[in-house]
Amino acid sequence: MSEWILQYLYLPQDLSSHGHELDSLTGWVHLLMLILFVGWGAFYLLTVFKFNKKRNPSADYKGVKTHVSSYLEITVAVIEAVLLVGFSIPLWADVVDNIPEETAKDVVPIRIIAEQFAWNIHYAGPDGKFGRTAPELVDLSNGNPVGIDKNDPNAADDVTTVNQLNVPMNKQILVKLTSKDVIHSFFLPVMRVKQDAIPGSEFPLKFTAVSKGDNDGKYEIACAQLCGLGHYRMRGYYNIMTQEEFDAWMGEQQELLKAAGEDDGW
Amino acid sequence: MSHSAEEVQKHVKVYITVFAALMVLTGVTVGASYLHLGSTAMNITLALIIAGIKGTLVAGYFMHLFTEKAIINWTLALTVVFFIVLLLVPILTELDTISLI
Amino acid sequence: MDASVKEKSSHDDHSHHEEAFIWKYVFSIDHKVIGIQYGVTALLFLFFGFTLMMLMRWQLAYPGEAIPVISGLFSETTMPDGIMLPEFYNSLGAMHGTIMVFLAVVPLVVGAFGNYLVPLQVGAIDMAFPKLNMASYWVYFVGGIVMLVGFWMPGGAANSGWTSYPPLSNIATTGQTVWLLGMVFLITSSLLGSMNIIVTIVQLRAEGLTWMKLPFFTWAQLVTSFLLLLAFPPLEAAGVLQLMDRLTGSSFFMPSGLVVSGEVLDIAGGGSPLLWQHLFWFLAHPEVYVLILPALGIIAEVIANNTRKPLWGYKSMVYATIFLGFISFTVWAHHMFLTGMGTAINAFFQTTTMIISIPSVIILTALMISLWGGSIRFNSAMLFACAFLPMFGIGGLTGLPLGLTASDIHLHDTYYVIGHFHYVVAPGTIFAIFAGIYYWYPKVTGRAMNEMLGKIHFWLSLIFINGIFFPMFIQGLAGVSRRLYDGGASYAHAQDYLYLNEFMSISAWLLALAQIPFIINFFISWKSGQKAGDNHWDATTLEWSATTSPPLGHGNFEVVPTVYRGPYEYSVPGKDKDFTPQNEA
Amino acid sequence: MNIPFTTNPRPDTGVYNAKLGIWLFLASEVMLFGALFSSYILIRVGAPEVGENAWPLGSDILSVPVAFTNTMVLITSSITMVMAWASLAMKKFDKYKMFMGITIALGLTFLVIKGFEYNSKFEHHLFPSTSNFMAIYFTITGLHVLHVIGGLIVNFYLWIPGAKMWESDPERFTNRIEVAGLYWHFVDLVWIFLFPVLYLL
Ligand code: HEA
Ligand code: HEA
Ligand code: CUA
Ligand SMILES: [Cu+2]
Repeated sequence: MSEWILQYLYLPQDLSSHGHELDSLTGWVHLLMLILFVGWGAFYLLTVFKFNKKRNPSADYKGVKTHVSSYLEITVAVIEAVLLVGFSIPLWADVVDNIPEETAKDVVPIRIIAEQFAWNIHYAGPDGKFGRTAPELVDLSNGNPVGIDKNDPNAADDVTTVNQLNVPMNKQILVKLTSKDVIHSFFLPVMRVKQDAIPGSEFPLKFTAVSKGDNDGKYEIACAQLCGLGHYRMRGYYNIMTQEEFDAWMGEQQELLKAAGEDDGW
Repeated sequence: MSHSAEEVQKHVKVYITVFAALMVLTGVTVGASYLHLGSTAMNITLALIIAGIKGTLVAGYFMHLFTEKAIINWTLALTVVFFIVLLLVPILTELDTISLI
Repeated sequence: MDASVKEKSSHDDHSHHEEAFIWKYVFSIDHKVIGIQYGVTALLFLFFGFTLMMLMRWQLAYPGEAIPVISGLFSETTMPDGIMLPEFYNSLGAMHGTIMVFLAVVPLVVGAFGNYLVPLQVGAIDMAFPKLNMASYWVYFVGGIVMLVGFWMPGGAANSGWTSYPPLSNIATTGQTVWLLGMVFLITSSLLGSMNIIVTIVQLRAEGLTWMKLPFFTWAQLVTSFLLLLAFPPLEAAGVLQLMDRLTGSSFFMPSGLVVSGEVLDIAGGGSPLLWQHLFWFLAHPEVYVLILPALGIIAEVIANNTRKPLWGYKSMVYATIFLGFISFTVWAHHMFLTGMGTAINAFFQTTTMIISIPSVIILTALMISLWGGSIRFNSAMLFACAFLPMFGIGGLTGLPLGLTASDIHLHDTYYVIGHFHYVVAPGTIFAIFAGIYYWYPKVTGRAMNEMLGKIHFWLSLIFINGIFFPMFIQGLAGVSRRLYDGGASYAHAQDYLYLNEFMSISAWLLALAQIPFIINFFISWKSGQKAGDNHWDATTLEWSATTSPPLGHGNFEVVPTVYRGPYEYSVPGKDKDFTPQNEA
Repeated sequence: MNIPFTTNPRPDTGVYNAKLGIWLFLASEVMLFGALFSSYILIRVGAPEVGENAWPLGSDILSVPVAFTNTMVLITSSITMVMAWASLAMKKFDKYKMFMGITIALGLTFLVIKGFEYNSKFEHHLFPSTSNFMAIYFTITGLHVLHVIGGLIVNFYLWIPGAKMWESDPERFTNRIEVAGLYWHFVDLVWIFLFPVLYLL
């Protein structure tokens, strides 16, 4: 049933491992809404048709005498309780709990630092460890948008990109999300992921892409929270890759880093 | 409240006692803050308990809440409930986040 | 304190000589005049808020194209060559939301309807504190002016959304400071007004008017006033804190280490951006019930009167309303599900959110069942009331997927939310306001509005308003974010749904045209409408049966009424009239 | 026609209008200060344990003796306020004048002391922008000071110009003093909590 109604709900394609469950909740709720609306609507139309002044010149003081409506109300409450306890609460717990360790096997940790109006993406690199960052070190002109401390040994293989998020398929991605300036909201429609990026805090976020979808893995990051005059164009690109493609890309980045390192010797 | 002169006369005695108690308690608050009760939380609790007692005295006697009509006490009870919600939930939220720092 | 200083009744000092114009119509302390002042001012703001939105809809339908005809009206800093700048779009959005909520709808449903009708419905000669009542209007008026002044500030009016989330609002242009000042005035005004309404209902009820004989409208006003009284102060506190941040450089809402445009901000830091959100929504969720409860009250009156039968389940409606008011203080964080909440808090807030939908269902069901067995007169007021039910139904039902966190993840901050709440406020509350205007117009002016124009107004409004808001659900489900200056044009995932933008905008402009019959009707009928008797609709509540139309200048009633029965004694078996007024012995 | 129950209580509720009014007003004030206390807690709980943003001990920065004195002043003004009302209830107008006069004087004393206190903070370059502690200190005490000023204006009105009412309508005048007193005690009550929270902890 929930599958049936989902066809009519215009949701974007779902390419994530967890999105299916969220969508099915969306489907069930909309089904409930539809039934309530159609049921009540039918009663309503019947009433306004039947009881207009012409057809029914004198009103009935008592009106409806049964208590069917109370049972109906109780039913609505019970269904809501089921959706809540059976779906929504466990699904949410699944989304926010069991955040994997950054260093765990098969986890790709990525830091994402939002700013007006771009997504800065910070990969830990092959060592799986993030270098130290500090706000004073942010230097836009020198290609250091996230303020990496280049003296930190962990930082040597760290890769940063702007507005380009590449992820391997079928690996759990662990995003650590924060913001430099104001509140943004990290939104990947096809991943069923949305989380506010709040300056001063860092929030974990996990998802796994299971398919490249109809658009060969090329999708968008949207900003969902008003963040200033450029909010509407704070768009990033999101690229789902196979593991090989991802490794190849990461390798390329490491080469570039080495080349740059030899140039200016940091 | 009906305030016949004799009754008020009686109240005045109460007011003066309460006043004395408030003065003493103010001293106690300051004194207590120099005690080291092990943790800041303990100190805060103690200070708030004393302030609570003082507040109750002011509200109960000076503001006549102890003898006030039901309607006013109910209004305040309602307010207190919302006040507690207001105080508690930001704290709980702070404690239950998924943040990493 | 101010209460007792200002309460002095004026009726005795003024009753023997003609009052000067200024005391009678400008600084009046008569609740009816104040009600009308509130009403007219707020309708003008409603119109203004609507105008702002029509400008936005141009930009959404035709992003980046110059606006025709009126482009000359705007300055270089807002719409150079008629092309809207993003800053200006954001200002329009923030001001549309603020004006609609705080300057139009609340003043209409509480300031105008509440002020005018509550004393009449409870059989009182005026509000409990007439001077405070006047002060409340004028503070509102000043607040409104202050808000408007924002448009002339360098950088334009506030542009951080009506929610004004920091840090964005902290670093925003001066318009934000003006917005905050305006809010402080508006909050103060609401506080004064709500105190007055509560005291009036509790203290000045006519003899015999016990709690369960109060008209439902008055009940709704009572609960609403408690919401205003207790929920507004936290926003006032938040406003003060944000003013401190903006004016004295404190950092209540600013965490350490902010980097804006590549520069580290020179502030103490250590604050919390979420603190604002908590304080804001602590107000703003009860606030949405402030928008809807009086509307439900209006609808209940109109339905009872036009079905010619008592409301079905009056008592359960009253209890549901009280419960709704109570629980509305515990759901606020459902606007903040994605700010990083843990499981416990999250479970709490989604549970309360589901709980709060039950009393709404009860009220709606009761209203709908009230229709059954009636002898329904479909006049303009009743048409709007009838349309309200399914429209509020759509708005309320779409609140459910938003209230469940798992489905809110995808829907939060998309057009789905915009669709949800506009269904409850526009074809919901605004329709209720229209119903109320058509219904009580004869009482206020002594003349009825034209039914023909009213029906045209109704049918056109119903069609076009759905044309605006229904497509929003489609866009929202597809993932189109709200508050986008280009309506989503730069996002690939929005491309398939962009054609809806034009459709919605055209509906919005047609909706504007549909208001012309109403505006004409409103002004023409004042002087030349059909004359109405004291009890134009054969109603039972005190404002109709115990007063004249328009009500007496002084003291409202010729004889202060005594109440003998419940509010909706229509079609009582065995009576020859189909209505039995509350004050009939 | 006059509005009923301005002087005498309504039988079924037992209160007169202004009394219910002022209590509703105070209820909203509870929420106002409650929100500020709540902000204080949230920011304090969120502050780091150590480092430059750590929460300071109030008594290291603020002067406890000064605040202690001020607490005493305000508590005393509360008792004189209630005595002013009691005097009227006993029909002793002269005593009312005296007690109200003292109340106002004490209120002014509070403001003067507070003024010196603020001034010494500014001299030490302590501003709201210095730290969150200073910010919340200035905000809450500033708002409290505004409340004191408001109360003083009302009290002054009732002391001199408004006291004429004693001749025309003594009952109602007594009620007014009661209402003004309720407000004044509330301002005192807020301070009773402010003092330990800001100065001692
Ligand atoms: C009048 C205003 C109003 C009302 C009444 C409501 C009512 C409800 N709202 Fe809404 N809401 C807003 C105004 C309102 N809301 C606004 C302004 C916002 C956005 C603010 C912003 O971000 O800018 C918002 C946002 C909002 C959110 C946040 C979404 C997000 O940002 O992600 C949520 C989430 O829980 C929510 C939930 C609900 C719920 C569960 C109800 C429930 O109370 C609804 C209960 C009602 C029903 C369940 C309907 C019952 C009736 C029937 C079933 C009858 C059917 C009838 C016929 C067919 C005749 N609302
Ligand atoms: C009560 C609240 C209220 C009301 C009634 C409305 C009414 C309308 N709103 Fe608004 N809106 C908000 C509150 C409201 N809105 C809020 C809070 C936001 C969020 C802002 C933010 O993001 O920060 C918002 C945002 C918002 C957006 C999204 C902007 C964005 O995200 O970028 C849009 C887009 O179409 C919109 C459209 C409309 C339309 C078409 C109406 C129409 O329904 C208007 C209908 C109006 C009438 C029918 C009035 C007719 C009356 C008269 C003409 C008066 C006659 C005068 C006399 C007789 C004197 N609104
Ligand atoms: Cu970033 Cu919107
Ligand atoms: Cu809400």
